[in-house]
Amino acid sequence: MSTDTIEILRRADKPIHPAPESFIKKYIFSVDHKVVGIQYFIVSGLMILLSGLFAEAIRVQLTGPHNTFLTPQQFDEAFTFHGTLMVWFGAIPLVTGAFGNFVMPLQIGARDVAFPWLNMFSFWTFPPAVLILLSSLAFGAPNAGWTEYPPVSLQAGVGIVFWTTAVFTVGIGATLTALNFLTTVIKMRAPGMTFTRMPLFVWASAVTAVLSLVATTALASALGSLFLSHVFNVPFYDPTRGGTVVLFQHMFWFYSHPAVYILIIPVFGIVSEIIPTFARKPIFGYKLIAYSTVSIALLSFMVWAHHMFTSGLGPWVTMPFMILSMLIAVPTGIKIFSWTATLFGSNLRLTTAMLFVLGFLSTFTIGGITGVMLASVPVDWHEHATYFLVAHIHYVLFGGTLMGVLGGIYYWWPKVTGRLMSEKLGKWHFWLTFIFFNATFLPMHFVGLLGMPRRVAYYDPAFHGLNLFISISAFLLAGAFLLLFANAFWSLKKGPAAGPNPWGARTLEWMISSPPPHYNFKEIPEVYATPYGYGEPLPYSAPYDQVSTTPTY
Amino acid sequence: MAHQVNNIDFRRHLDRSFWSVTLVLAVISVILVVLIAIWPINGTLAVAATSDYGIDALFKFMLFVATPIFVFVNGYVVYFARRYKHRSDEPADAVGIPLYGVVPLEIWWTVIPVFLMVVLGVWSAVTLFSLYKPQAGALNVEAIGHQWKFELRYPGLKSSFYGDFYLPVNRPVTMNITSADVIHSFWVPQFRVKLDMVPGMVQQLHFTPTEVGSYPLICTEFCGIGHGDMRTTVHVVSQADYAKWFSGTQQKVAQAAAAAGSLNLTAGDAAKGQAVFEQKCSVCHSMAAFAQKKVGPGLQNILSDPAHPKLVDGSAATPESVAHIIQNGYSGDIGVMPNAQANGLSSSDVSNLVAYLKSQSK
Amino acid sequence: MDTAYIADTIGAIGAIVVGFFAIRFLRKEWKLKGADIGVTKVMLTLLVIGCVEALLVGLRIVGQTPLSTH
Amino acid sequence: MAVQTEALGHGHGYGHEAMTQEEYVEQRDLRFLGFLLFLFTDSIFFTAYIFAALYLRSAAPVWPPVGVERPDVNLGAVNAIILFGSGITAHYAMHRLKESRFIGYVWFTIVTIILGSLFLGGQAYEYAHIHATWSGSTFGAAFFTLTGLHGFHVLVGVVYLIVTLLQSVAGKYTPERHFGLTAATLYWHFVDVIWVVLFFLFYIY
Repeated sequence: MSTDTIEILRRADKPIHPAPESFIKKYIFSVDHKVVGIQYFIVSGLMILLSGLFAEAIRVQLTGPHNTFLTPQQFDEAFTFHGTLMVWFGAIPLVTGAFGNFVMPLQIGARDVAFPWLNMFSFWTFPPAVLILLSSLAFGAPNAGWTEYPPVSLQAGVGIVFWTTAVFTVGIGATLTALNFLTTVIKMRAPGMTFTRMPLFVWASAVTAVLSLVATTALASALGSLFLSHVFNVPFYDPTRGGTVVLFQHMFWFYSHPAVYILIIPVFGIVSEIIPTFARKPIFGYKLIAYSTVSIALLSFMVWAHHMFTSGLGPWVTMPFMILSMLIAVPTGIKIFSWTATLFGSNLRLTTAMLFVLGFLSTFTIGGITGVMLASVPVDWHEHATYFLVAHIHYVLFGGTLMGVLGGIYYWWPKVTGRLMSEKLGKWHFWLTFIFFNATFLPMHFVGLLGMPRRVAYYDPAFHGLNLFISISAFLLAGAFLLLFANAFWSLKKGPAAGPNPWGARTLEWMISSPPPHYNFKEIPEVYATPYGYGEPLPYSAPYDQVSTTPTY
Repeated sequence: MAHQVNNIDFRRHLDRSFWSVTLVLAVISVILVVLIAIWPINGTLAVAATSDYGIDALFKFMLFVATPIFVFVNGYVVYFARRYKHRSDEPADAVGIPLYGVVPLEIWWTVIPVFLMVVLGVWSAVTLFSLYKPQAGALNVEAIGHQWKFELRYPGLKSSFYGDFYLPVNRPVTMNITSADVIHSFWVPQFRVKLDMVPGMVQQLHFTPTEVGSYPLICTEFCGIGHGDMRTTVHVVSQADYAKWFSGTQQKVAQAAAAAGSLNLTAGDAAKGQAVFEQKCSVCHSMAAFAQKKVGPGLQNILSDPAHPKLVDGSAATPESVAHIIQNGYSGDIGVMPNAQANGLSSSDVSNLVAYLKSQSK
Repeated sequence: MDTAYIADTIGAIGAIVVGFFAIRFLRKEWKLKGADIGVTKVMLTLLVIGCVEALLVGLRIVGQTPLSTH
Repeated sequence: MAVQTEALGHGHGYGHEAMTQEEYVEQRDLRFLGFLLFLFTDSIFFTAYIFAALYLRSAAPVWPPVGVERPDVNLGAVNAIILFGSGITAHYAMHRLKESRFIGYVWFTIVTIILGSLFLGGQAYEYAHIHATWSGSTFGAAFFTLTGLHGFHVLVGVVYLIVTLLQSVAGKYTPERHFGLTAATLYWHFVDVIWVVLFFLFYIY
C-alpha cells in the first residue's frame, strides 16, 4: 500500500494533535505516543518487579525440600501470580506498549501513531486490569498456574473470575495497540521508506502486531469459556457432561504459543538495532533477518500443540506439530548467525547495551537449543512439565526477552530522558545479571532431567543441594537489579546530557533532539535507503542528513 | 544511494588468527561431542525400561548437533568482541567493514539447519510411533489419578488399591491411564515415559521394565495443593517376587472386601441409602421423573417406570442390574458415571442405595 | 395448514428475493474499485451463500428437524 | 522554520468539520484500515468458538447429545432470511446516501433497524422454545455461547445504526463524508455473514 495517502498529515502546519497544556493532558491522559510509551514502561516495570518478588518467594520456599515458608496454597498462588504478571502484565506490555510505542513511530518518521486517542485508551485498560488481578488476592486468588488448565482451575474459588477478567481487559488493550501499530506501519511511514528500508525494530513491531491481532482474540475466547464454565456452569470442560478438558489447551495455546513470539520478536528487533550501532557496520543479511521474522510468525500459528504432547493427541496429530516446531529453529538460527556475523570485521564499542546483547546471544542460543529438544515428542515425554521446561522458558524469556530489553533500556534511555546512564554501574549490572542468571537457571536443566517436576512446593530431598544453590543465585540475581535502579536514579539526577545522538546511531529517532519534541519531526524526512549504512552519508533528506554519527558518550 | 551488497573484500579478515580460532573451536566441539558420546546416560539417571533406548539416543543426537552450534556462536562472539574492540587510538567515528551479507553463506546456514531438522524430525517420528506400539502378551495395568494419589487396578484383583505397586521385570506392560478428577500425569523418570492422566479419556503407555529396582512414580501436571506430594513407588521385581506380591495383595484385597461386606441386596436399608444418595449421587441425579436431568437422568420410579423399561446399558431394570451400574459405573452416549470405587461406595452402601431406589419406585 | 409448511414457504421465497438483490448488488459492484468495495464484495458473496442455505432448508433438501409439535 | 514550529506547537483543532476534503480522505483511509483490522480480530473471536463447537461435536458420540434437540430449522431459516434481508436494506440505505437521496436513506435504515430487532425477537423466541440448556450439554454450551455472542453483536449493531441515523438526521453525514455510516454498514454486513456460518453450524450440519 502506498504511504503517500497521508501526505497532509505530514505537512508542517498540520500537527496530528495540538501540544497539551494542562498537567493531566500532558502526563496522565496523554495522547502522545512517547508519553504513553513511558506510562507503559512504568506500569509494566512495576509489574515485573512484583512478579520478581513472587519468584523470590517461590525460591525461598524451595530452599528446603519440605520448607514451611509458604503453605502449598500460597505457593500455588505465588507461581500463578509470577507467571501471569510476567507474561501479560510485565513482558508483553513492556516490549509492545513501552518500546513499540516510544520507538516505532520515531523510527518510521511519523508524528504519532495512526489513532492517538485509541492509543491512550489502550493504555488505560492496563491499570484497571492490574487492580482487578491484584484484588483477587483478597477474595481467593487463582492458583492453577498461569495456564489455568481446567478442571483444576475451576475447583478454585472466585479468583479465576478475577483472573479471566483481568487478562481479558489487558488483552483488549493489547489488541487495540496491535491494530493501531499495524495501521501506523502500513500507512504512516515517511516518504521513501519502503518495507525493505524499514528499521528491523519496525519490522518486528509490525509482525508482532499481526501476531497479537490474530492470537489475542483467540485467547479472549478461551478466557471467556473458562469464565462461563465457572460462573454459569457451562460444560465446555466437564467430561461428565460430554465436555473435554483438552479443548481448553488447544484454545489457550493457540494464543499462548504466538504469545511467546509476541514476547521475543520485538526483542529480536531491539537486538537488530543495537548490534549494528555498536558494531559500527551494516547488519549482516538485512532481508534474511526481516523475512525470517515473518516466517517465525507464520510458523508460530501452526505449532501450538507442541505444548500438549503428553495430553493424548496421538502420534498422527503430534507428528506434524513436532516437525513444524523444529523448523522454527531454522529462521531463529538464521538470526543468531546473522547477528554473530555482524560482529565480524566490526569496530566494536562494548557499551552496557552491547554487553547485554552479547549476553542475549549466548543465553538465547541455549534457550533455542533446549527448545528443539522439547519439540521432539519422545524426548519431550521425559522433559515435559519438569524443571527442564522451567529452565527452557526462562532461558528464552529471561535470557532472551529480558536480556534484550535491558539492552534496549540502556540503549534508548538517553533518547527518552536526555541523559546518559553510568557505563561503569551498567557493566557491573550486566556481569552480575549474566553470571547469576546462568547460575540460577542452568542447574534447573539438570534437576528437571533427573526427576523434579515443576510447580511443586515440596520435592525429593535428593535435589536439595542443587535447589539451594539455585535459590541463592536467584536472590543474588534479584540483587543485581538494584544496580539498575541506582543507575536510573543517578542518571535522572546527575547524568550528563546525552545530546541527540550519543551512540552515533543512524535510525530516525536519533536524528532529533533527546528527549524528542512533542511533534517529533518538524519536517518529515524523506528516506533513501536502509538506515544501517555505516561509513556512508545518512540516507535522509535535509536537514536530517547533517546529523553527526560520531559517538559522543 | 542504492547499496551494493558484497562490494568489499571481507576475505582479508579471514586471516590466520580467524582460522586458528575456528580450529580451536572445532577441536573443543569435537572433544565435547566425544565426551557426550562416551557419557553413560545410564550412570546419571538409571535406565529401567525398553522404551528409553530410542529416547536417550535421540537426546544424545541433539546434544551432538547443539554442542558445535553453541561452541561456535559463543566462541565467535567472544573472539570478535576481543579482536574488533574499538581501540582508543582509533578515531571516534571509526566504522567496521561495510559488509551487507554473503549470499552463499546465508544459503548454507539456512539449508544445513533445515537438513538437520528434517533428520531429527524423521528420527523423532520413527521413535514416536514405536512408543505407541503395543507388545504381545503385555500385562494390562490401569492407573487412575486422584487428588492426590494413584489408584492401581490389576487384572485378577477384584478391587483396586492405592500406593506402591509392583511390575515383573522383562515383561511388557501396557499402562491404561486416566483420571477421576483433574488432569494428572504419569511419569517414571527411569522409564523415560510420561503421559497425562486426562479425565474422560484413557491413554496407553507401552514399555517393558528391564532393571530390577524401585523407582518413583511422579505426577507432573499441576493438580491442586497436594501436587508436590503426589508420588509413589513402582517396584520392578523378578517374576517370582511379583507372583508372591500379587497373591499377597489378592488376599489383602479379598480380606478388605470381606470386611466391607459382600453385596447383599436384601439387607439394604432405605434410610441409610437416602443419606448416601444425598451425599454422593444428588450432585448428578435428582429424585424426580426420568426426563428431569441434572447430569444423569432422574431416578424416581426407575424400577417401575413403564416409559423406561430399560436402563442406559440396555438391561431391564431390576435391583441387580441397578446395583451393577452403581458398582461398575457407566460410560456412553448420555454421559459418564464413575464406578463405586471412584465414588467411594462400599458394598453395603450399594445395597442401601438400591433399597432406597426401590422405596422410591411405585 | 402446518406451521412448518408456512415457515418453509416464507423461508424459500425470502431466500430467493434476498439472494436476487444480493446478486444484483454484487454484479453492480463487481467492476468498481476501492478497499471498501472489495470488502463489501466478500460480504455479499457470503450473503448469497447464506441465501442458498436458507433456500435449501425451505425446499427441505437439508436440515433434519421438522417443526416439532410439542 | 520558526513559523512551522509555531504552527506545530499550537495547532488548531483537527475536528471533522474543520477538515478539507483531502484531509478527510486521509483520515478516512486510516480509520477504514483500522476498522477492517477490528473486524478481522473480531472474526477470530467467533472462529475460536466455532473451533470449540466442532471439537466438542467430534468428542460426542451423537450430535446433538441424547436428550437435546436442535433449534427448529424452519423458523431458523425464516429468522436467517430476516437478518440477511436487513443486510440488503442496509446496503440500499448506503447507496441512497451516496446518491444524495436522504429520505430514502432514512427509510431504508429504519427498515434495517426493524429487521434487526425482529431477528433478535426471533432469537428470543428460539431460546424460549429450544430443548437444550446452556449448562446441560455441550451442544447447549456451543449453541448458546455462539448465538449469544452473535446476538450481542446484533444488538450492538442495532444501537450503532440508531446512533448513525440520529447523527445523520442532525446533519453529520454528507454524500462526500460518511465514514461512520460506511463503518456501520460494514459492521452490519459482518454480523450478517457470521450468521451464514452459525446457521450452517447449528441448524444444518
